[in-house]
Amino acid sequence: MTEQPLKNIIEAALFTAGKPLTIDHFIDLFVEVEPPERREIRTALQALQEEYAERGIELLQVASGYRFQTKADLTPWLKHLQPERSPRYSRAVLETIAIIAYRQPITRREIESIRGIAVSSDIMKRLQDYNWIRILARRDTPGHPALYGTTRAFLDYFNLKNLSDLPPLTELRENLEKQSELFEELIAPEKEIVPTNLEEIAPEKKIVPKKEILLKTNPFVITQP
Amino acid sequence: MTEQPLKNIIEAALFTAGKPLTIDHFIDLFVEVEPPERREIRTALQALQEEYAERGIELLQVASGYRFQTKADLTPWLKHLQPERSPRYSRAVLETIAIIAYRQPITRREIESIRGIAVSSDIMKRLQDYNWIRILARRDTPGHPALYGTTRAFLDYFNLKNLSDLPPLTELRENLEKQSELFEELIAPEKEIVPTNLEEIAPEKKIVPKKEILLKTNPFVITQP
Amino acid sequence: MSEHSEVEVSSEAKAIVQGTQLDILPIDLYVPPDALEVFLESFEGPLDLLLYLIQRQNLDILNIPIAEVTRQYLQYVELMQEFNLDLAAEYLLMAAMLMEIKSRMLLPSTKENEPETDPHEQLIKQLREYAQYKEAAQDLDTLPRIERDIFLATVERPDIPKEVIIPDISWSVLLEAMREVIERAELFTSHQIMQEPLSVRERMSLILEQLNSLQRIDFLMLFKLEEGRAGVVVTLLAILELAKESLIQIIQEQPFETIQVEL
Repeated sequence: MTEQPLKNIIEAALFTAGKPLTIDHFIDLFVEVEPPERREIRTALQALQEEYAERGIELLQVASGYRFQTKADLTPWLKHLQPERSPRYSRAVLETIAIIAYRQPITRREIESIRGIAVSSDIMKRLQDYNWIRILARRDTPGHPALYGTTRAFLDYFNLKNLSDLPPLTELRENLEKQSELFEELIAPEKEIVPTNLEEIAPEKKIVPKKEILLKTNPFVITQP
Repeated sequence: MTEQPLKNIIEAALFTAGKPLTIDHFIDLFVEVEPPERREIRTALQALQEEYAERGIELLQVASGYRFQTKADLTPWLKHLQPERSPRYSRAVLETIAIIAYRQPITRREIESIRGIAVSSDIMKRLQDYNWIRILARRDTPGHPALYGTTRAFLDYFNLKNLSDLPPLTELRENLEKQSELFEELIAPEKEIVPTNLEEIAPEKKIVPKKEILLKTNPFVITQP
Repeated sequence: MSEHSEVEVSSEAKAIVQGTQLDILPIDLYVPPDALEVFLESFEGPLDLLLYLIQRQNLDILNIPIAEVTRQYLQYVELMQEFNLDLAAEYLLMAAMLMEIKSRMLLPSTKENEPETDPHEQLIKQLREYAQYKEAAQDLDTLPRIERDIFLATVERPDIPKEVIIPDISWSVLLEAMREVIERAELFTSHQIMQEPLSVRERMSLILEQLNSLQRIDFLMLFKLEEGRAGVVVTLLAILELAKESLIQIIQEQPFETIQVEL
C-alpha cells in the first residue's frame, strides 16, 4: 500500500460513502495499517472545509457526521438536471425484492444470509423510495431489527393481485425452463436447424453453479501417506 | 438569480447528476438565463480538472461524458466503505465481451466460431442486462442474425473514453484501428442516451434460455474425402 | 464451463493444493473424480483445452507436434467420457478434426488432393485467434473498473427533493433473479428457502401492519368470515408463525376473556 495523504483518503471516502461519516468511520478505513490519530483526522477535515469554501460544494458537519453537499444558492441551476429516464438497476436490487416478496416479514440480516452477500443500505433505501417495501415491525431481539414486507405498490407494478400470484418457488425453475424453450423457438431465426440425431451426441450443458465454489473451498485433496 | 461562477455550477452539477455529463447537459442547466458558450464550459472543465489533480478524486472524461471519480490508488482504503463485494466475471463473460469489443459489429455465430464453443443465451442476455452490449443492426443474410456492439456504458464501466483506449490486441493492432473507425461510424447515431431500457435494445428478450443447442456452430470445416 | 456463476476462481489456477495455486496439474497425481470434473470443466471449450496442452509444454502454436497433442487431447476427451461428463459436441468435433489432420500428414502430399482449406492451417489460425482474445479477456479484467477499483464521487442535494424514478423491470427479469437466488440459496443448506404457501406470509405482513396502527387487536378481529375456511386457516397459520417467531404476543389476561394479539 503506497503512502497517501490522509486528507485525500478522507475526501474520497466522503464522496463515495453515500452517507455522512464520523471520525470513527474514517478510522475504520485503516484496517491493514496503523490508523491515524483522531486529532489528525480533525485537522484534515478542517483543511478540506477551508479548501472547499469557495467551490460549488461544501463540507458540512451534520448530526450524523460530515458530508459534502451542494451550496444552496446553486439550486436554481441544479434543478434542471434531468434525472435518468430509466435508471439502472442491479441484480442486487432484483434479488433483494424477490427475497422480500417470498420471505416477508424478513430482516436485512436474513436477506443477507439467503443471498450469501451483504445488502447495502442503499438498496434497502431505493426499494423504500420506490415504495415497494416497507417496515412492518421490529423484531424483539437485540438491536430491534426492522422486518420488511412488500407493499401494494409492488404488487401493482408487476400486475399481481396478491402475493399468491407469485409462482411457487418449486415451480419457478421448471416454468423458466419451459419458457426458455418457448423463447428459443421465438428467436428461431438466429438458430440453425439441428438434425435430431446430432442432438443426441450433444447433450445439453447442465448448470453447475456449485462447481466454482467447490473448487474454491474444497480444492483437490491430495492424500497424505 | 444571483450571479454564480460557471465553474461552481458545473462542479456541483457533476457531483449531483449521478451520471456522466456532456457539454449539452451543462447548457441545459441554463433554462431561464442566457447559456454560456461551449468554449467557456470547456475552459471551466479544464480548470476543474487542474484544480482536482492533486486531490483524492479526479475529473475524468469517459465515453458518456465527464464525471468525478476516486483515484484508483485509494481503493485499498475505500473498499472498506463498500458493503457489496464487486462482482467478478466468469471467463465466458469476459471472453465474449472482449470479442464483441474488438470485433464489433459481430454476430453470435461469429463469436462462437472464435471461441470454438457455443455462447449460451444466458451470457448474451447477461451482457445486455449489464447494458454492455446492444444490437446494432441485423445482417442481411438468411435468418437476419443480430449484429452486436458494445455500449457507452461498457466503456464507462471500464473507465475508457473510447474503444481505441482498450489494450491493443497482440499482433492485431492495424486491424483493430480499421475496425474502430468502422465502429465509430456505426456508433455515431447513438447520441446522448445510452439505451438503458433493455426492452428497447432487445425487444425479444424474455427469459434466459438455458438450453444451448450445441453443434450448431461448427467453426471447423472437415472435408469429406 | 462456468458460465452460470459470477464468482469463480482465478482463471489461471487449475487447482489449489494446501494453499498453493497450481497452474499445471502434476503428472501422476491421483485426482479424485470430482476434482477432475472441475478441472475439465474449467476449460472454455476445445480450443482452450488445446491451448492448455500446447502452453503446458511451452510449445509454439505455429509449430505444434500434432501427433503428440492429438494423443493428449484424446486422452482428456476419453476421460471426460469415462466420467460421463456432459461433453460438449465441440470437443468431439475437435477430436475428429485432429485425427483427420494426423492421418492427412501420414499420406504423401500431392497437389491434387490438397484441399482448398488445409485443416491444419485452419486450426492454427483458430488457435492463434482464440489465444489473442483469451489474453484480451484477461487484459480487460485488469482494467480499473467501477465498483472494484474506482468509485463514483457523488454529493447530496439536500435542498431539492429527489425525484424517484422506478426502473423499468420486467416480470421475467424478476423471476430470473429469483431463480438465481434459489440456486445460490441451495448452497447454504442452513438457509434453505422452504416451500411455504405465500398467502401465509402475505397474511403475516397484513397482521403486522394492522398491529402497527392499533398496537393491540382482538384475536377474532383478525379473521374474516367471508374468506371461508381456507381464509381462516391461512390467518391462523400466520398468527401462529408470527408467535413462533416472537413477533407478536397472544394474550389472555383472564380465563374466558377475549384473546388479544399485540406486538
